Amino acid sequence: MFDDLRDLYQEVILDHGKNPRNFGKPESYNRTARGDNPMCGDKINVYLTVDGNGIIQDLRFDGRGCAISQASASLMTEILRGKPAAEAEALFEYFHDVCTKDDDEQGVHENLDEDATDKLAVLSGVREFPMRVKCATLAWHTMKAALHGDPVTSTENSAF
Amino acid sequence: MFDDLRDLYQEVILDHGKNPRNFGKPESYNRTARGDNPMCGDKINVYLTVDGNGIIQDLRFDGRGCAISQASASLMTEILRGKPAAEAEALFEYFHDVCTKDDDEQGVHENLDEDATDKLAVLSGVREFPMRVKCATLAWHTMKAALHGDPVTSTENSAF
Amino acid sequence: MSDTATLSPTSLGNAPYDVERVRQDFPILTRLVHKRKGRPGKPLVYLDNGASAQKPRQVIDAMSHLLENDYANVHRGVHFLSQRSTDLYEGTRDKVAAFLNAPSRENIVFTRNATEAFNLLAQSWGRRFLKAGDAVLISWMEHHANIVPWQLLRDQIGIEIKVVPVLDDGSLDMSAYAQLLTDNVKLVSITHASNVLGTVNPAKRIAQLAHAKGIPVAFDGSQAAVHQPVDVQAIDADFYVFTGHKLYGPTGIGVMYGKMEHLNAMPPWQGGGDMISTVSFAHTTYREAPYRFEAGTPAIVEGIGLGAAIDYVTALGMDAIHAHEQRLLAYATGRLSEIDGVRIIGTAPDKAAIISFTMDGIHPHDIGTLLDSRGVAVRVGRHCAEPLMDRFGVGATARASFAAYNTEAEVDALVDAVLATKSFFG
Amino acid sequence: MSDTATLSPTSLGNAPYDVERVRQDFPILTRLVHKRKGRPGKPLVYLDNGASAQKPRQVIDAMSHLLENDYANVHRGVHFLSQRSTDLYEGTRDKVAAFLNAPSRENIVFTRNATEAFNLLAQSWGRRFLKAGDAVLISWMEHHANIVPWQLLRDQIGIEIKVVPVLDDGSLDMSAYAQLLTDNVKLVSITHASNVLGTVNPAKRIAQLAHAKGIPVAFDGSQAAVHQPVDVQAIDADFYVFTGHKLYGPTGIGVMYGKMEHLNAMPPWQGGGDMISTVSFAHTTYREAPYRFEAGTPAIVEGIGLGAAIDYVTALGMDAIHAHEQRLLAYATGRLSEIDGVRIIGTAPDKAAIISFTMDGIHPHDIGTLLDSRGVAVRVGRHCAEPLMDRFGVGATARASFAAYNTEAEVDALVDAVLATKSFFG
Ligand SMILES: Cc1ncc(COP(=O)(O)O)c(C=O)c1O
Ligand SMILES: Cc1ncc(COP(=O)(O)O)c(C=O)c1O
Repeated sequence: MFDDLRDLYQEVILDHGKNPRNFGKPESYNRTARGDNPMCGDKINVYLTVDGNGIIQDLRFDGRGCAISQASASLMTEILRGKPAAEAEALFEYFHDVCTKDDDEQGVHENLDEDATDKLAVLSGVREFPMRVKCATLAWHTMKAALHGDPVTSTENSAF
Repeated sequence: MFDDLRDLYQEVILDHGKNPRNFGKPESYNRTARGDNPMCGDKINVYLTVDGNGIIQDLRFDGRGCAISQASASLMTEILRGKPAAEAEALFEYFHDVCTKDDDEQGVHENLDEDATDKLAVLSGVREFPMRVKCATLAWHTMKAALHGDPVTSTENSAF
Repeated sequence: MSDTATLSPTSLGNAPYDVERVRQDFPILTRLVHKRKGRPGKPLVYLDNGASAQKPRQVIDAMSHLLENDYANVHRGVHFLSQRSTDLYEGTRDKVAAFLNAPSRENIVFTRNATEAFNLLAQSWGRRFLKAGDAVLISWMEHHANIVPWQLLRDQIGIEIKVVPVLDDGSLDMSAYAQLLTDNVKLVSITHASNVLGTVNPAKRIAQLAHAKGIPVAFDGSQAAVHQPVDVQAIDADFYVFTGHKLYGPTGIGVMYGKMEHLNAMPPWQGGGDMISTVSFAHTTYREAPYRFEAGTPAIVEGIGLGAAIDYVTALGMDAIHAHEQRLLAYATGRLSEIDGVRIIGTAPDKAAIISFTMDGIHPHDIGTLLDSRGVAVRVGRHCAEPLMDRFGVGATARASFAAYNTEAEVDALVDAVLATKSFFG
Repeated sequence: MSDTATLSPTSLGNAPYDVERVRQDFPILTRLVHKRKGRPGKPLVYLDNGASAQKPRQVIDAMSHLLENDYANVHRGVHFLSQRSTDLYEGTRDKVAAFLNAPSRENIVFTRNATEAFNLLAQSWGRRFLKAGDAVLISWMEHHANIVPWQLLRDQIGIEIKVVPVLDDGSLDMSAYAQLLTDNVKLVSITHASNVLGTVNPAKRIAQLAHAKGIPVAFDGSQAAVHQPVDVQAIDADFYVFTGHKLYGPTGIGVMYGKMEHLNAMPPWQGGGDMISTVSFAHTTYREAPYRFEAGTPAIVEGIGLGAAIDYVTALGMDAIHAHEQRLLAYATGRLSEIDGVRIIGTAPDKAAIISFTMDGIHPHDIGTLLDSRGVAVRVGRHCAEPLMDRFGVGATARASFAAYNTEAEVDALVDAVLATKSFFG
């Protein structure tokens, strides 16, 4: 019915979009940020618990968004749980390339958890939909802002 | 050599342009105004002596301008000398039509001195050169401003 | 071809509105979108007219023709082409005046777009006539173009912004409006038609009530002027704004109508060439309205293109366009309402042909992408009307907006795509 | 034709500059002017390029092609055409950045024209960083576009305007410049090339001297950027302005380059859609530069046309255009100088291909009309540089200005017409 969109709306995405994991504001957390996507009016909150060793012990999100942004946020929470903050940022770098560049143009991303990169690959379909890239990256921008202590971020002002 | 311009630059105009009559600031006058044509940077001063009966006893002008505007000013001074102020304004109405409208579109202008209207006819060639109409009317605008007691006028702001 | 006289649309005479003939004037409508390696492409179903309308051949040709035959800079040249471009460009001022039924061509100020018109109004009229504590009364259904310029002015000089609420059906709350016309209100600036709800506000009544208290009224006609005839004298508008690109005209050109008493009292806004009378370093004098507000080389080609657009809609007839669009609106509203889970936002009587809707459990952005993949172009998002989105408790909507060239078959394509979207996510 | 890739000019390769092939790209150049009932018309000799340049087919086609195939509103749409228009429009930002050798696309702000760029600079940068008593240093050879915006600001906040004098040959008085860089000067805003004199000012040196005192420098490149290559980083310009229609591009689009440190520190100027991040009645936040300065629907078609114009001149080579025009300038200067009674105003070394002149006893307006009757289009008047006219003691001049498509034969036509004018009034 929507053959052209098979790559964008993969089953995993539809599933996470409809049933986002780790959704809702947790009782406690020590880092948080809000992300705005003014293009569509979406707002998302990311709540992180980072321990003394810089490990992300818990992360959750709430807010509203399209299937892509909800699924991306949901997948992110699954992937980053238990990972060091530095690795979270490295994964975002990788994910950015996945969303915006063809396979042969992507940078070198070494020492990344293969499970994580495999999971992220399902979102690579947005590459063909430049207007939707920010939907996919909103949660990640927000996660990064939270790690850096910025209370609010907006994808409007980012290049991707 | 300039066949297309025969109507615009008639001999009378070239003559008045080169040897403007009544040129120069008079010793005495009781009405004056400056006219600007910002389009070409021309400035003209008109000096009037109007007597108690509203008759224009004397009028002179100075300033610089193109052949058309100098000739028009010069002709104007010849035509209006000795005429009542009201007739001067009526002649301007007539002249406006001559400069901007085809013969069959011109308004009704009654009781005008035929000598005057004949003389003004030599300027009717500007009709074909809309960008030059303001050159022809500058002196008349300025004369009218002087009669009305406005110290400065500008053709830029007039519709013709 | 040395003349631009042949700009009338495929003539319709007094025959019933023949949308197929209208469509032939719009080259883009035969386009297949999403055509690539091996994919045949989808016929374009363009329902994003509220964002910008497509252009008829008459407008495209007027611009090309000008550039190939008659182009030069305007106003200051004595040479042939400059004269020719000036005549054509200034000719549009007459056409706009006639289009809005303005008393004279001097009422018409050209701007880049509607947005610039409101910035001009706020900065020139506003700075001269408003002071701290004065209020500008806008409405909850304004486009950002009629909100943010007043906020900038608020930050600069301390005015207040008051907001007329919107009823649940999308109508302006007229009794609240009457009450909000308090003594400190010095300007009413309200949209004639909402780009989200389609609501057409009672402009004449709005002006009457304000004028009774001596308050001038500015209308944002960006949406109204493209859907129905406008008569600024009948409304008794003090200012009336619209934007060329939504009226089948070029980008880069907009219009602010103003009553002469206002325009003549307003200081210049931008400075530069063409708006001055004389310049010296000590003292500069300015031209009269409307030229005082048009600094620098104008959007010449765009102005002339707008003239062609006005010729075009005038020949079709704004009444005929309105009637055609109303038929589409009724049909589309009926069909979409039948779909379970579709919610139409904005159901005021006599609204313009704009339908905003949401779908249960499906985000407008996803709707937009799915519809687009079938060639159906709608707008999704906040439509530059964020406060209104908040008012209706939605983050965003999908919006289908209709133009002179849309058809019932296109409504069917929209409805089919909405149904398919629903089952895709269902 | 579904792609706009074929926009390069009639290819010249490394061959010597072939002006006849360049001329073939400009449809208007084959036009006969003053053609009417029974008169055959005169071939157009277009020497009014300083006012506005003609457009190559590549630019005209880029605009028509867009409107026939790819047009929609930009930035906010998820649908195919919106995406396509956005890519093309934003692509021009990259092209402009490359054209000026700007460090990034974010340095490029789109405006309506050069005039608007200076108004933006004065109102946004000026209001934030200048206070009463601060001075802006301009020059005696400025176009009104770089005078009046500062006068408006002076009237608003009480700044001072200082003016660098011009030497008799039309050069900027650089020693006066150095002395005028006093402590209260907070901005230098000077033209890179004079539209009347042709003088090309030593931009790099101007910037160096100002920067040594910590003063930023804005250049008006409206004339310079069309006659020679410009490198904003080599000059070290803080701001650099040009206007599309003089660069063989559309009307309605101009450019302000700014260093990021400045752009990021400047408040928005106009408010509306597209420049905001979030809007509520209480509080609105703005996007980053350059988008913060671009309110409302941009001049989409014009932006894309400008991109095509930049592609065009880049393919010809700004160096090659410069060399060609310099040959014409030398030839025309030589021939006009031989005519008794002709006075050329502006004889600075290395000037751009612009010749202003007067004729003894003949008013420039009459020159303009006589030349025009022979098909020769020049500008006559004050060229929006009234103070400069006063400086040289002339009310007006006639000006011939050359472009990539002008020829020696056209110089001959100009000279013949000047001679004929002389004997007509002789
Ligand atoms: C040196 C200079 N600056 C500024 C301008 C103004 O350009 P625009 O009218 O396109 O704003 C011009 C052209 O008229 C010019 O020659
Ligand atoms: C009601 C309304 N006002 C103003 C605007 C702004 O128009 P523009 O972006 O052309 O300035 C729009 C369109 O976006 C609109 O729909």
